[in-house]
Amino acid sequence: MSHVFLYALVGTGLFTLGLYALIVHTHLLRKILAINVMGSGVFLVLVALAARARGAAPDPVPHAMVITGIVVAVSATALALALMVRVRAETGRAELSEERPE
Amino acid sequence: MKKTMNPKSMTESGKIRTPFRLLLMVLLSALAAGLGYAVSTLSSQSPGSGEWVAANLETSGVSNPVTAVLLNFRSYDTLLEMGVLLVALLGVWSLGGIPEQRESSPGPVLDTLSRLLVPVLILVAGYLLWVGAHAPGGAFQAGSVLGAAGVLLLLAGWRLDARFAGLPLRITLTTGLGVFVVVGAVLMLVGRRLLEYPPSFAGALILLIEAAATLSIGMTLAALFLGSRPEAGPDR
Amino acid sequence: MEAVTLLQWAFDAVLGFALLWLAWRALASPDLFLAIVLFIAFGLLMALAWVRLDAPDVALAEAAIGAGLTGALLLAALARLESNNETKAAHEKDHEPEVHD
Amino acid sequence: MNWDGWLPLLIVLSSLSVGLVIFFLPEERVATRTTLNLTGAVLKLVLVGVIIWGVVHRHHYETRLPLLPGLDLVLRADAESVLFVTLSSGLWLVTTVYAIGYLEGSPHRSRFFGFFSLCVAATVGVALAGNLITFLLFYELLTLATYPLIVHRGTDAAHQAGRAYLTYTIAGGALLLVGTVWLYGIAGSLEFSYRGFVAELADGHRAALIAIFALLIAGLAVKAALVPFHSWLPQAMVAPAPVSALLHAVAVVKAGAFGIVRVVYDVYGIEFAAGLGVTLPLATVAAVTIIYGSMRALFQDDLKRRLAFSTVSQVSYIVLGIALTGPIATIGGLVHLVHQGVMKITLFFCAGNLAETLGIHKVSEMNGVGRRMPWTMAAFTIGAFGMIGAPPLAGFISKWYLGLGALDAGQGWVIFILAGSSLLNAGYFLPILYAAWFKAPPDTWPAERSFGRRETAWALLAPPVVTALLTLALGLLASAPFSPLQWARSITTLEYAP
Amino acid sequence: MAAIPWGVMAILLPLAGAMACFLSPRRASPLGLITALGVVACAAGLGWQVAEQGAQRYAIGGWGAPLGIDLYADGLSLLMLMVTAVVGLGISVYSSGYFNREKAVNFWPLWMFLWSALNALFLSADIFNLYVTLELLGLAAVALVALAGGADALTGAMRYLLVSLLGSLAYLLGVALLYHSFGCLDIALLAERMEPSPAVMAAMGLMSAGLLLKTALFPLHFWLPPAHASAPAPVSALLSALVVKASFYILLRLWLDVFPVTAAGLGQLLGLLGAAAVLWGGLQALRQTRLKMLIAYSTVAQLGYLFLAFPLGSNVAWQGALYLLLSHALAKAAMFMAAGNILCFGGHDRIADLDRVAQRLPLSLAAFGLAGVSIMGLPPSGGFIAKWLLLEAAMRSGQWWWVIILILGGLLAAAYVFKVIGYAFTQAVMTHEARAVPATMEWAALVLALVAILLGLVAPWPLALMEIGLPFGGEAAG
Repeated sequence: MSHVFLYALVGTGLFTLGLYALIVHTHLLRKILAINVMGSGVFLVLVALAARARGAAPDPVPHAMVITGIVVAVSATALALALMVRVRAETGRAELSEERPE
Repeated sequence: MKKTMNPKSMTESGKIRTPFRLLLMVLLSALAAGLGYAVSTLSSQSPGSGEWVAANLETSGVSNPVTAVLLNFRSYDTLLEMGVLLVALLGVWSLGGIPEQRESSPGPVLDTLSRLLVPVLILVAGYLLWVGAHAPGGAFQAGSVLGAAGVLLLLAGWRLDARFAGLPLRITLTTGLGVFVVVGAVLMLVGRRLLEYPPSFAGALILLIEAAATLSIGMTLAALFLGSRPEAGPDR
Repeated sequence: MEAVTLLQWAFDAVLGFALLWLAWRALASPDLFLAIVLFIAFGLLMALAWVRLDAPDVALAEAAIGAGLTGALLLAALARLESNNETKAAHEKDHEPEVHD
Repeated sequence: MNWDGWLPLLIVLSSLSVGLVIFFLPEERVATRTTLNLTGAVLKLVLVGVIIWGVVHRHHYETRLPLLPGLDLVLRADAESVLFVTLSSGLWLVTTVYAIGYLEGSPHRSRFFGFFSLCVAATVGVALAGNLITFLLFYELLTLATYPLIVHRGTDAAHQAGRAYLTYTIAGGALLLVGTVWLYGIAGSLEFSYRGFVAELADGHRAALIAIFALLIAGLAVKAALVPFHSWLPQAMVAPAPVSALLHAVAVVKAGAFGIVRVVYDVYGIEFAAGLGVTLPLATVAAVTIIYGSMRALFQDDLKRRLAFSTVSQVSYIVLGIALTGPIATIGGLVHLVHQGVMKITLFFCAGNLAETLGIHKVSEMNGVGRRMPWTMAAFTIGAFGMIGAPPLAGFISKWYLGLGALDAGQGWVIFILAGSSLLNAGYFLPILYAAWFKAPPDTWPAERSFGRRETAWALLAPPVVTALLTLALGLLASAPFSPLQWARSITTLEYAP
Repeated sequence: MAAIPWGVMAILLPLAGAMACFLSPRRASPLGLITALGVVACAAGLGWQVAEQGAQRYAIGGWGAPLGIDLYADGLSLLMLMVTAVVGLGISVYSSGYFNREKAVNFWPLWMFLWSALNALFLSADIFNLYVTLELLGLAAVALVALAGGADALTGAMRYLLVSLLGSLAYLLGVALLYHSFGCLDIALLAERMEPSPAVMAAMGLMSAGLLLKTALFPLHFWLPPAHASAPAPVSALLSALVVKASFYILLRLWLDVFPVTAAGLGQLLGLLGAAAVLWGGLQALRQTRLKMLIAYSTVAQLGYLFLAFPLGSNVAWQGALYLLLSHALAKAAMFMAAGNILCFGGHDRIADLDRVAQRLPLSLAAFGLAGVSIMGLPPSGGFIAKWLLLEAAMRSGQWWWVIILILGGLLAAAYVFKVIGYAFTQAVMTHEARAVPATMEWAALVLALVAILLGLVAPWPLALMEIGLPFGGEAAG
């Protein structure tokens, strides 16, 4: 067991924490934050486990994956935030209407 | 766990009933435990492809392995990712009519700060771009620093001149993806595979792509921050 | 050597715990502005974690994009949400949307 | 590849293509549409003539196109299909003429005639289908093509009838589909062949084969309007008269009955089916339907409704004939397939004429109508006597063979069914005839249209007269070569082991 | 290999088209149409290549797995690519008439990006690259939904975005676990190195859950009807026809190649959820009062059928599911387009008031009806072939209870399709002046519906293509 597993566990913890917040909170900004926290959790798992080999340089492939992921995340966040503002302007609330058509 | 202790979280959202929340907590705790267990059973010896990267680093044209992966070994991912950025911007623009941020005067502090910082940030971006070939840095980092400079300018009340808000802006935004695609296609035309750089040109090609990408990333991020499509002049 | 390892472990533990705590506070905070600030802090700590994990490239990207630009985007969006509000009452509702119901 | 391989497909395409073209014709192109309709009908009849000639001269007509791995779309001219295809294409020509007259000036005629042609294309496909999956394909196509005709008028009653029709037929189609897939899973083949193809599977799959038989027959019984799946048919009489003719005589009901022929004879084989013990229940259901339909017909005042219940009863003669194990009964059932069609179409044409010309819809309004419309009522009278089974008309031939066949098969009880049914037939037809010919006409008809010196339009009058004469001819010339009776005889020799 | 890399071109061409549309908004529509034709040509070229030479593998950058990213085209990916090409061409033609100038400027580049993402996804052999394509696809799809504007569409888009991101992240966590278990991202290599472990099970669970969420399998379908129903008609068409199939395709690939198929219990569970989707979606569709909602719920039901193949697991069952996917793509696109025409013509899509509209748009109604035939699974149509194959597989495996689901689903579909069709036959008179619908829009819908019908008559060819590269395992065809 090395410290990388600690970070990996923190990563899975962030993932579940974000998932919980995503489901429970109704305000869209919080949901967007929750998605970002989940993303950070996944990235942490990816990068932490890349540093498993003791002494050797860490595997660069997950690093590249995470950089890609960070850019994807910021793109998605920007779109989500813009959508949120529009939803708010259109409905008066920054929430999803709870009357799901089911 | 901490979250169950927090009384505020229980009352925060009345729409979701407490029993449901408790059930959710139980389920998610189980999920966390399961994931944690799964992670902890992984062998502590990395089976990753670090060795392959190291073995091929020489022919990749750069010496920073992360840059090598991003712009050579798995450059196709990066190509598509440039598309993701552009799509996000298209999405934000197509939403249209986002209310412009309150038009408050930026104030002298911000004004001065931006005057001071922006040139520095542009320099930093250039440095990061250049250094990315052999040390931490590269197009994304440089691009985001450039984007930060753009954000500062926007905060200071600066707006793109209407003359440049049309085609010139759009060209800048597509440069990153465009150069990537053109390089890939030209390589295919000369009989190589998509994005298969000749080793002798690899470094130059990567730098070319990275420079274009940096410009586009910076511009895109700043445009995302601005939100609405800049008003173009009467034509284009 | 022993002491260094121990210190590293302590650092890792504190950092990990701080990450979880900041994430939790950012997500649970009733004030959206505070939540965003906490989230930016979370991003900076993530950058620290990347450095600790020998990933300087990621750390740079995280600091510039994850904490910096995402934070700016979030704050701008919040400002836009609030500029939509006409009345003070609606303003409060926006800040603490779930407290009242 | 010579013509023999394409002829069956051409027959289907002759009305399919006409239908597709008609859909796109503007409403006011009456002449073009009429020409197309009649050309298609005549062309089909000519092609059918070629096929009859060819089959008699031992030509083998088969179109085979791959549908699925291991399963082909097969259109084949064998003895049974020739019988049915001749009936439907012959009657189609008559019905087309009638429909052109009937719908003159009404809206949405391009749509109507488009689906009308599709409907016949599907029926011809049902007739020529060389295996069960091809049969299923056209059988479902028939459902889809008929629905727009039933709801054509767009009234609430029409929609209700359409819904009832769909509910029954789509559910029936589903049963047929399950039966077919199941059979394919067991037998690995679905090709129709004389004396069936499942006999060798009897060892391990007896129970499954009985269940499949039940599924297939239930699916087909819906269209054949066997009790208890019959109630869509009386409802559907709200459709225009040509559609009723199509439903009752040319296409839908006949497709169901023909399907039962196929399943009993060419999938299971009559002797194997009898050994399996499934034919007697089928005959019983048919017998119940015969009596039930006649009883219900007795009490209907609406003329078309009375005729519809009469169809429920009469179609079951066919089923009864083919379910009784014995060559003579089989002849009776098969020949009734043709005879019932010709007689019933006459009656529906006449009912349509009464409704169109005088606005008569009810039996109680028919007093003295024979004097106002003598030709129409003469045709009606021939059709009605045929249904009752009076010699020398077509219906007599059918009932004669059915009765003989029942005795031959040792099922004496059937005689009582036939006799009782004939009495009931007389009970619901003779009062109509009496009122029409012998009662005094009212001062005014419900809604009279004038056609000058003729009693009604030519296009409306000629078809029932022709089919009435045909009813007479089929009875008088029953033993002539190429008559349906002779054809049914030759089928029987193929279906029973020598 | 000197062969023309048609697959690569099928990815790059729409990307270039997207940029061209973006750079020249005034000519976005013609540029988009030209690109669409080009992509169809690429798909045809790839089809020819794969049919002639068998499955194709293409190492991008010349590196090859495990270092680089490979593109892989076998029968499965080829058919997905081809149906995308056909539906995509239809959607492009339809859209050239549907959008006004202002909307078209936004629509075309996004649609081209989405098309590129679809092609990239179907050709990718690398699980992380699949993640990137999924994100590209998801963001473009969300932006397209939001194009409709208005509260419904924006809320629908927002929910769709959150669900899409959640699904992608779950998938990505699974990718992380797989990479760190086996050190590679290539599907074929993973399949080679695969050995069960807790991490693999967790990855399988995460990836499946994420993809199921994106595929909207019951009960994770809640986001689909509002998003699909409120989007602009061509966008609804491409979402229902293509986008939900993309995540299903990844799931299928993973299930068939990567994960050990020891989890029979999970297969049964997926089958049960699929069955629930068929019934629930059908019932809900029947209950809807708006046409587009009805069609969207029909998608929920039809997606359920795809999962009936999992408990059956035989070659025939996979063929049936894939055939259903193909014919549903065509039929559902046609249906949404027809609904769009009706909406455009009459200004509303209330089913109860359709009688004043439907009979004035015979071509659109015919498109709806023909597509409905395929959705119901009646012959002759692609839907029938699919249902036949699934029924056959269920009968062969002795799991007759799936037969009941298939039949009930078909009956429900008939009920909701005819609920709409019935309104075409009416005496009602059109009362208000309607907006003309461009002929291209009517014909685009009709042609797609006809292709869905045609699939019922040419089944041997697609089924033979499907077998190239044996995507469903070593079992021989037939």
